[in-house]
Amino acid sequence: MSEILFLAAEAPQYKFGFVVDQPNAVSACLFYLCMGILVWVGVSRARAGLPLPEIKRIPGLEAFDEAVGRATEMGRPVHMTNYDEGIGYEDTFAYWSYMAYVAKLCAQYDTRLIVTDSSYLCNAVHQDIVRQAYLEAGRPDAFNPDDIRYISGTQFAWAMNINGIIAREKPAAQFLIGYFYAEALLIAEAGALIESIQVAATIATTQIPFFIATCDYVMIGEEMYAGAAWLSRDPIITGSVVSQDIFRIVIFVAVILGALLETFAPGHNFIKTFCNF
Amino acid sequence: MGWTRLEIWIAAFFTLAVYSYLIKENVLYRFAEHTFLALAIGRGLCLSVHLDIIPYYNTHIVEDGRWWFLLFLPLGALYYTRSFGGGKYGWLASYPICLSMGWGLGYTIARGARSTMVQLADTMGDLHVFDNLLFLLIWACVMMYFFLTVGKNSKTVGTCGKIGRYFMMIMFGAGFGNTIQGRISLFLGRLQFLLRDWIQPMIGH
Amino acid sequence: MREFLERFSEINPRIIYLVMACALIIPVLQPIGLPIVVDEETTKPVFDWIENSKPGEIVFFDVSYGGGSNAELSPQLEAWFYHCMQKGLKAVGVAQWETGAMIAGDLLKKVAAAAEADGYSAEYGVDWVFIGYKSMIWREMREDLWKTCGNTDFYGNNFEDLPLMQKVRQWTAETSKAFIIFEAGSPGVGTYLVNWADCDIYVGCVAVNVAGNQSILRSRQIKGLLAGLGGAAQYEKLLGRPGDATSLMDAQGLGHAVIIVLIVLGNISYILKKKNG
Amino acid sequence: MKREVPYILMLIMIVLRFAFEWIGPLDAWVLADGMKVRSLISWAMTWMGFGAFGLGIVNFTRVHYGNIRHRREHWMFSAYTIVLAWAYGIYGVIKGNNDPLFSTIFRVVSEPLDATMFSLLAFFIASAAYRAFRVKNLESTVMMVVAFLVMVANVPFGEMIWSSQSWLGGFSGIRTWILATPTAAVSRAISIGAFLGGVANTWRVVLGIERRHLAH
Repeated sequence: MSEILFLAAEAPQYKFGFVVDQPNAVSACLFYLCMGILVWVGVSRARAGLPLPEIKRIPGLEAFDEAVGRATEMGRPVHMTNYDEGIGYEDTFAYWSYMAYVAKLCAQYDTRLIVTDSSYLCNAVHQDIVRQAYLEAGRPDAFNPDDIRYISGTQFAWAMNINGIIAREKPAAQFLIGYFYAEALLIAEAGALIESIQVAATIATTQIPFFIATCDYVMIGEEMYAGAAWLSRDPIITGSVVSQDIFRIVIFVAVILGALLETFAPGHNFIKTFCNF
Repeated sequence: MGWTRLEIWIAAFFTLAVYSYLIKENVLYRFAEHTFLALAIGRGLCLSVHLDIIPYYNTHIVEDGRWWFLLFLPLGALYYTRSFGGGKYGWLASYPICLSMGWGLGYTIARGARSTMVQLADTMGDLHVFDNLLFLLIWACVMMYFFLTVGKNSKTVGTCGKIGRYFMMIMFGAGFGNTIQGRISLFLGRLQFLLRDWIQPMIGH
Repeated sequence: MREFLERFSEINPRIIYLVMACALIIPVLQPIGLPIVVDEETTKPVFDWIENSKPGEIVFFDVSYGGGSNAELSPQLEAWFYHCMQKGLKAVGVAQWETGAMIAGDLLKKVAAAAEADGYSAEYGVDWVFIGYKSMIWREMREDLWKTCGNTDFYGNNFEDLPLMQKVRQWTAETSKAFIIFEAGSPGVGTYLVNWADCDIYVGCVAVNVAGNQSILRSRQIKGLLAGLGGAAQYEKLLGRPGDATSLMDAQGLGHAVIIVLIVLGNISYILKKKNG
Repeated sequence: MKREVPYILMLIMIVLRFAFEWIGPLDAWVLADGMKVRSLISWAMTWMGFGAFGLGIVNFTRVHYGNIRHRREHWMFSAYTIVLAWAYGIYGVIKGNNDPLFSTIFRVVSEPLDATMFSLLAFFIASAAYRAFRVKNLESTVMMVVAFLVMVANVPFGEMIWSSQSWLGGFSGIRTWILATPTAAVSRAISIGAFLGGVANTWRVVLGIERRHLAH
């Protein structure tokens, strides 16, 4: 295989005469293209207000209002963070939807919102999102840009500072949304120690168990995207969540058919052949 | 590695300063926290010069004579407009963002799905093997848990989704149980340092 | 007793920390020597790969971890690298993590010295080379390793002066059919799954990533897996050279025992309380 | 103009990269000096990234300067942080990352702090396990039982209780099976969901539907 790749100049052996000869090269690309069409259709329908399948309500969403409400009662701040954030990451886009919602709640209830960042580019966006929320609530002067903090991109320097902030500021509610690595438990347990209400949402499968152990509400995997669609009511996210779901069903059916073919007609499993092409 | 006593004492001080957090957040922890933060940021500055800019300046510009690479520097500097200038010129940063994102996305579209395709193909195993059958069933149940639009009112999908949730709990339990080993190892690493390098020479074994 | 158990569910976490610390410190001071069992599906294939390689074959390794995972992955690297030197393989190392390069840079020298003391050839530049972290574009390494790495290794030597590097201008399946990644997170094995799918990939990972890596082990995208400190201890056992990992497994045992006891007591307390209403 | 030009540039880059990755002859296109054309563009992007040099520390300084100016709680620490960060950074830039003092500070202060912070998890995981694993409902019970099995299998005394030579391969046999079958199946299903999210997001950006990252 790799020999062919390396000696490509001498002996070109391309699929269809021009596609690089690597496994899955064609199927992976078609997969992407199909999904692209679906997303486009889904989002344009959502924008035009055409009917789309309704998304199932995700348990845990009511916790946002509840947690911010409790923080207001106790007069303590709300803390929101995401470690692996970046401009253009899908988790970060979803995180922004949650942030807009939480910032709106905080602005309405006059509760302090602390946002901590690991990326300075995102920090600039977060400033805008929170400022906008305060503006919409009619109290732009209540917005404090110092509370939207850039910390550091270094994992444990970040975690250490966040743990310090949690212990000092004692937020009554914490929202841990996005992608996390090992620092997830550090932050969530620090929050549990000061008995704050915690809501977590992540697709990082390795960290979900720790969130389940320490947080009051956990949105698992794709529920994070669906939750973002629910809270923001944004046609863009809604449309794309619906198209994701349609594609999931296609995959679901295809894999089950493929497995049946593999069992009862091995050698004629065109689905598997396609996947590997 | 040749640590001096002073170095060991400093490292031990910072180690214990972090552990003091377990009792209560305190001034030692705060000191360690800010030291770590400052050093991480300062180091980032140094590494970007000495691991990125200087080596590539030598190979690309000096050796290969591709001086036009330098023209991309001001383009990257546009990132600064995002953080400065009161948001007035922030749109200029979309140039570097769009260029680098585009280059990354092209790669994702061409290659991103490959690993998933391998996994999908693997899921279609021969169902005569019991493990394969079980694997497929569990996979299907968990997939059904994530059906967000279709089958909201269907009992079958609901039940399968619920079963899928229990299987997820199996995974989370296994993940949790397996991780404990790793986390203890981390502490053991520090313990070895404290006991072997710091305390042992003090009591003279 | 009953009263103690009933109140146990509200125990202060600091007491848990104290008990845990004691349980881990004591066996480190006074090892017990509990038995170690080799896992046939994960550890054994990695050992067999090196064991069945011919002397002179080139193997790559990647050090993708930081100070935090040092305790778990360094014993793995140590055992594996010693094994390579023992079998006369030529090892070439890179690092995706800058801190990993620093750790491995010292460690490899130490292990090579130990291997030489045991009568195996482990000369730098001839038997092994450590390139270290170069903030390289990984994708480009396949074609031109030298240029991508700026022609210098971790210790500042020029590639021209290293006899082994003359054979390693590209990193393709021709140069080296198989390689191992010691990974603690991201970037890690993902870099290679896409670009080096034609090679045999082995992984040594921290315990937390084991569950995630099982999926790619099952689909044969990776061929073997060293799982955390336990994996290192098993490798040391196969190699017949007990090291740090073997001695620390006792503390592991006691630490786990404490957690198990805590869970059991917590549950008894919970049930008693529930009965009493 | 503010919107369209960057977007069109992005589309061009996407098409270019896609072509280079997907079309064989383009993938193999090499310049006279042996440099691949694709590599050339990659390097240009890397150079562009170098242009943002120092943005991290500058932003960091701004945040902590804010603390000092408003005399917020612990502002002294912010002052200390700024001074230390710049001193360490500039010293490193001048002397190089292999300078003995520079790397010693890293080895003696940063590295132990990093490892120690990480190792706090040994304690946190114990208290989290203690709190979470209760027989509250079927779900948490399932999670607890599995965690229990895996924990026992991971340590030597599991082997002493139920040997891997005996029926079902003992605890370690069960652990291996749990990890290889249910765990792998679940993680594959969840990761497909996450992957679909990624694909949808890619297209939102490519089709110009998603623009929040451009802050317009």
